[in-house]
Amino acid sequence: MIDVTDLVVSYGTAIALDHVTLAVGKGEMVALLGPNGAGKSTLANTLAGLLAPASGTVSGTVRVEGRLALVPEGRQLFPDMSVADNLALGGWRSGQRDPAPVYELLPRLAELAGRRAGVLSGGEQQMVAVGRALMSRPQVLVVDELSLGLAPNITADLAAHLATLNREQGLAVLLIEQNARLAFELCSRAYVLESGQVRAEGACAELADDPRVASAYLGGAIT
Amino acid sequence: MKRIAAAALVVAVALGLPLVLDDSALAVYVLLGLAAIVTVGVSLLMGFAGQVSLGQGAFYGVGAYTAALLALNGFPPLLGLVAAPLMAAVFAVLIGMPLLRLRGHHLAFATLAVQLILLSLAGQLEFTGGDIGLQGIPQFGIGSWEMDSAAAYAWLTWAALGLVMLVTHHVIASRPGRALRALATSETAAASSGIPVGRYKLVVFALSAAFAGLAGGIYCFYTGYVAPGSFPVLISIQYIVMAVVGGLGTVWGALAGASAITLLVQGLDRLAALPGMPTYAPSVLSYAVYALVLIGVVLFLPQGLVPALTRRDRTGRRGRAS
Amino acid sequence: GNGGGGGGSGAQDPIRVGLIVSLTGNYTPLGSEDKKAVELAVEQVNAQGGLLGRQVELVVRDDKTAPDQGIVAYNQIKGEIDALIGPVFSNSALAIEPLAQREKMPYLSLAPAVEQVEPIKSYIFVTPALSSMYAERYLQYIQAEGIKTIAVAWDSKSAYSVSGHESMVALAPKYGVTIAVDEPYETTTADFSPVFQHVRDSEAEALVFWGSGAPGVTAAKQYAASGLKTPLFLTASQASKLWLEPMGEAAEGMTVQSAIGVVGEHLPDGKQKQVIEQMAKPYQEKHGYPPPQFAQDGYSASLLLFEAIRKAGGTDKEKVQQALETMDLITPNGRFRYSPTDHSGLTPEYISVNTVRDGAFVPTEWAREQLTKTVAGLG
Amino acid sequence: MSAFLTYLLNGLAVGCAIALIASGLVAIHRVTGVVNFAQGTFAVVAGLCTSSLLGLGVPHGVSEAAAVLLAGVAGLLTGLAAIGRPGTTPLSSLIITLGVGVLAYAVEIVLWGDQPRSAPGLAGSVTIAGARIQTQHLLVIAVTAATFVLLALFFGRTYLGKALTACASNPYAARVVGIDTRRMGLLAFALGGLLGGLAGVLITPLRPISFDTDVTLIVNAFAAAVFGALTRPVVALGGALLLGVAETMAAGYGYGSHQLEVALGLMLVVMIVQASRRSAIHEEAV
Amino acid sequence: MLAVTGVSRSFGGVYAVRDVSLAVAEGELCAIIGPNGAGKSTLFNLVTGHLAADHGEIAFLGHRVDRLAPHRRARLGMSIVFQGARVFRGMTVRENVMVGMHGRTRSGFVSAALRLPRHRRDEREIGREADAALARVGLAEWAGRPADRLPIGQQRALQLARALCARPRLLLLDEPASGLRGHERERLAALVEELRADGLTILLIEHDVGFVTRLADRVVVLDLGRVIADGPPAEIREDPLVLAAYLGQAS
Ligand SMILES: Nc1ncnc2c1ncn2[C@@H]1O[C@H](COP(=O)(O)OP(=O)(O)OP(=O)(O)O)[C@@H](O)[C@H]1O
Ligand SMILES: Nc1ncnc2c1ncn2[C@@H]1O[C@H](COP(=O)(O)OP(=O)(O)OP(=O)(O)O)[C@@H](O)[C@H]1O
Ligand SMILES: [Mg+2]
Ligand SMILES: [Mg+2]
Repeated sequence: MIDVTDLVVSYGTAIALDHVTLAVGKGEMVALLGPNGAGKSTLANTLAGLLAPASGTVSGTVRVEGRLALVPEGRQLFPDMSVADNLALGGWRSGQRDPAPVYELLPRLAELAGRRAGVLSGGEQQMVAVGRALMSRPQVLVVDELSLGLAPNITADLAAHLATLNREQGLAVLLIEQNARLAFELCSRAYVLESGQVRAEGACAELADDPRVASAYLGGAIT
Repeated sequence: MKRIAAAALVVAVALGLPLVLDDSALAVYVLLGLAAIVTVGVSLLMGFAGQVSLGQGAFYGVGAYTAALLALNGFPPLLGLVAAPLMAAVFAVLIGMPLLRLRGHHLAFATLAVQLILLSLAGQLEFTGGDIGLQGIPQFGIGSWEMDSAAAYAWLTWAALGLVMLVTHHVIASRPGRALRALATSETAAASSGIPVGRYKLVVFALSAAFAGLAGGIYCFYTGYVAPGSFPVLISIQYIVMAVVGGLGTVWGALAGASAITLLVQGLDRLAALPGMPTYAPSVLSYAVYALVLIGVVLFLPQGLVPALTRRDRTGRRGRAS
Repeated sequence: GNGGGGGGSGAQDPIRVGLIVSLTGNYTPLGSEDKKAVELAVEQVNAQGGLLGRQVELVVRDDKTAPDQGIVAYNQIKGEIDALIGPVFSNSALAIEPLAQREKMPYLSLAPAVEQVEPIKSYIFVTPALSSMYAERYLQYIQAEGIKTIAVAWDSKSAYSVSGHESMVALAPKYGVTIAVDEPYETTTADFSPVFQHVRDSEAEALVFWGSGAPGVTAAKQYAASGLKTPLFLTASQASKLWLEPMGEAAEGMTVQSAIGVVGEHLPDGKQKQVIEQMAKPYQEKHGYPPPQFAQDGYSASLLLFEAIRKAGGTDKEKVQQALETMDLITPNGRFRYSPTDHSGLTPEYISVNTVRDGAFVPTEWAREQLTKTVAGLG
Repeated sequence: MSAFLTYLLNGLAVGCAIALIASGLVAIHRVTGVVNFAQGTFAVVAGLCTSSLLGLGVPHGVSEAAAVLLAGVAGLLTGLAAIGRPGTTPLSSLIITLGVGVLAYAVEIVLWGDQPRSAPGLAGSVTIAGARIQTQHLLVIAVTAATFVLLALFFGRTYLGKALTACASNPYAARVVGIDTRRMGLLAFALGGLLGGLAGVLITPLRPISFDTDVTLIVNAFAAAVFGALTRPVVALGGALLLGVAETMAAGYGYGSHQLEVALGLMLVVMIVQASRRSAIHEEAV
Repeated sequence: MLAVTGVSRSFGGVYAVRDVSLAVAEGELCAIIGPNGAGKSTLFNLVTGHLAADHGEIAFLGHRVDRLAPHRRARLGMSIVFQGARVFRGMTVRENVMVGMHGRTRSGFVSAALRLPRHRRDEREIGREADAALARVGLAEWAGRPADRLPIGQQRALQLARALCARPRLLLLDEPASGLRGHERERLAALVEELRADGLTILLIEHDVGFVTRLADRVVVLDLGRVIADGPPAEIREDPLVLAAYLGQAS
């Protein structure tokens, strides 16, 4: 689905991704961890074709137009358009314009359908962003922060839904998530990115036992 | 250190030039300096405080008319020159109070409208001399000394420009300057930091108007004549072009932009006046070539001349920091 | 020409005439006509062997329809020219004026603003007819037609029509005319129905319309469509193909003033007609249309300047100024008689009042009589 | 009463002409976020072109259509310059459109000369309830009404219209969902060109057009378009009508020499009142 | 310290906050939780003055502040860290933080333009204070970077430093931990605890229940614009209303 080899991406002279190699197989859910500024969003944007690699290759289904959807960092809605229009535009590639399935998943959005997206609360916007990505019926979903600003019950619902899509339709997911516990629960494998380089990779169960990963991402008194 | 040396060099050249330039070059030099003064204000307003004015020519005009009317009514020229920026600033405060509630394109339109209205009034009122304007403005002078050489006007202009640039430089690198730059991004976040957003916008608006008014005051003594035709709307747009070409958000950008545009225009003019040029040369050169150069600069140096020239320096520093 | 036959004059310096007009900016359409005409005059004089045996060379600069650029242009050329023919944009003309006066530069302005010559500055002369003359001429015509009450519409943003309107108000009582409707408008006015409505509601027997450029066409077209019966009197700015062409059929029967040069072919043979044709024919051949008013102004200015230099016997600026102040010359604009107390030189007799007939300006009966009288004296 | 109606009708007609130019500004800004200062130029090019074609004996209808198409092409070319290069900010694009407008002066002067031109339109006038109005004005009103209905439907109701709107609303997000913002931007510029051209061919019979008429056209249109926040065609139409009617009413009721002040002042007041109802936090909300 | 009494605010028929009353005592850390769209951020905007209330009163340090402009309330000692990143573009990290000192210094345009001694004194003090705040949030080595290019986590830290620079009496934090990873989250929590120990009064909005439980003295739960529960964290976690509306089966 996603095959990234030796990817280098830079902003001007600053190198954000430094020879990254990474893969997500069909029907796989993979977590991407890393501290702030590691280059996770840069990778997500490159996968979605929004940034051009300086060298290295991105291949797989990703390259097929309309097969990949991105929940971008910072929500990135169309602020002066209605929620319904935001969702409808999510289906630009697939031609899917009926937001009913998304409303079923996130009933709050049905109530907000006519509201301008720009005035929504932070969490409501996040719901729209996730809903919009789902509108395109992707085969690969890249999520740059799932739970950001969402109430716990909504996060749980969404996580469950992703798991269902993965199980039933073979949706592949690359998940960037602030809550590493949640990510590990949901995914089978994970990569750890630091300073633009892959520092660790493996099955979630194994990584969780790695003391360094555990202390940096799972540790502390905070859940 | 290198920066100070460069600045000192620029100052030395600026003050030395009037000694070697002839009358025709001096006229260009004076007008260039005046344009740069106004552009510094535009750059301060747009590049730092994030407010757009498409009517800066109006303040230029207010300054010029103020100085002219005072001088024609027998007041000493020095008073006129001091009153020009003050009057422009007062006017800016008066119109700014309602207008600065507007943002972005709305503000751009509002300032444009103010200039149109002002020009229209100046063209019809008795005391402004109507469309014909005010003639016979005495030379600038202090006491019995009269300033009648073009070189003296050049020094006056460039000294004023130096003052304006210094004030701007001081302001932007200080507490009020940071406040202005902050409110350009987010008025709410700025207000949350204790910045009185409305008042600061008003002050910076008035300050940029004062710069334009000062330039207008010098203009009126230099030309001895002011009329609505001296302050067309296009001149306001020209200042914005100058600020953008030179590079918004830098003090030197205003000078660079004003110089680049003025010299380009004059150069093309000279070219068009060469014997043997076809009859359509003036229009083609001053329109087509000007436009192509402008488009080229904006496309290929989107940050403007000054940032493009100093970029190497800055990326170097950023590289080290990371 | 009395300087003809000087084959060996190549050794002498040419006479250099400065021309500053608007070649870019708003006044381009006017400035470019002036330039064409002055170039024609220079060509003609050079073809005759030059002035006093010296070739005439034109130094052209663009004032960009901006006063400050006028000053820049003047400063550029003042060192190399012997005399100046100046801007058609009155703001530019007035900006250059003090400089020219200070440096004793003989200066023939192409702008019609009366402020240039009131008060008189010794080196400044005006070539176009002042709007006060057009105003007076119309009042003469109006009186002759037996009209007692008129409406006046004027462009409050144009110095030319503002002063035309003022003169008309001032002179109307002298001709027994009452101004019933006094209607200002703006250059950018797109709709004149309010003006016509006010005229319709009044006693006015004629509507005199002061304005130049776009409003002249817009208003006249709307007048035609408005069904207003009060006759429309237009001023000389409309006396060209620029007005006739867009108007088309609708112009038929409208009354339009013009300088004498526009109706040259309707004049009896004589000096005046000859001078007009001396310009009109080659101009028409070269550019494909008859010379508009601005071209005639430019050509007249050139003739006046050449004559002054001839009379002065050289390019000494003081002598040229004196020659100008005693000038008496027939030009396409009519007979100029400058004097120390009159630097505009023309009189209303050289203005024609025409009707549009078959797409051309034809002098009215009254004007034909008047003009015949005027030119009769010239020989 | 009939005087009032005369002023009103003619004011509406003037406003409609302004609105047509404004519509192009809105179309382009709504999609690209660029204020297109070359919008008046499109009208001028179309106007000059019609007058030439009619002069050559090309029949009415064909001439106008050709001119509008030419303006569309001009729009597309302007778009290529203004947004063709990736990374051009809306401010740079604005300056480029200014440049294009100036460049067009040179082209127009070489092709058509510097003298104003005009073209015949619908002659005569019509009387409605005692108020007279030029037939050409009626045509302007009709075309404007149709144009705005179509524009409002297109942007507000159609999927393509929404996708176009999305491009300026958040260009990054538009690319995220797969919209080719550059292509959409060019489409908008072409549309803007067509609208400008339409305005040009309709206005040319009413007032002479010369190469620099674009300044007058763009100033009024900018006022109207800003009134509609440069994104809302119907509000912009309202602004244009306000402007037109205010001008004729001012002239009709005694402020003939202050039409401009009255009309612009009125617009300013309305804008300021509108603005004081909004608070900053909403305008900044992302 | 802060007393909100019967405050309401609606947006064209949508009630974002209705009849909310809330008192925060000096030195208290009060958390506000609630479902998305419950009105938490709106409440913050009402308190800080970015939105005007339709009804109700807000008092701060014993003064009515409802009619004061946001910058006046800031000068009285309120600082807010917004939910969205609002860093000032085109300025360095340090300059961003220096802006925070604005309310506590006085030198204006004139003294800046003339470089009066007062201006120099103020600049020195502002610089010192900003550096201290940067160090406190762990941004010291980022000081010279353009602020808008920072990763999200650092942007949040920057906002906090800016707020601290104003030496507030009341600090309002709107989801300060969102976007932060385990490690950074831990550091933020430690910092908040430290601030509280310093005696700062804090209002905190956060969806991370663990974070809230650890830090808060008291939790107020909003739903549909109303307060539905108010009490110590442990109690709130068991509240059936809260479980149904907010926590779900997740906790
Ligand atoms: N537009 C940009 N220009 C320059 N540098 C950038 C830009 N965007 C990101 N960077 C830099 O690239 C690096 C990687 O950033 P990126 O946003 O990919 O990190 P991240 O892992 O997503 O961080 P976070 O967890 O905070 O979202 C950072 O050092 C950041 O400062
Ligand atoms: N300007 C506005 N116009 C219309 N509705 C608004 C506006 N601002 C906020 N709202 C609505 O008011 C409600 C409360 O919003 P608020 O931002 O206060 O929620 P919140 O509790 O902070 O939610 P979250 O946890 O998602 O950030 C939301 O439903 C939101 O859509
Ligand atoms: Mg990221
Ligand atoms: Mg919130």
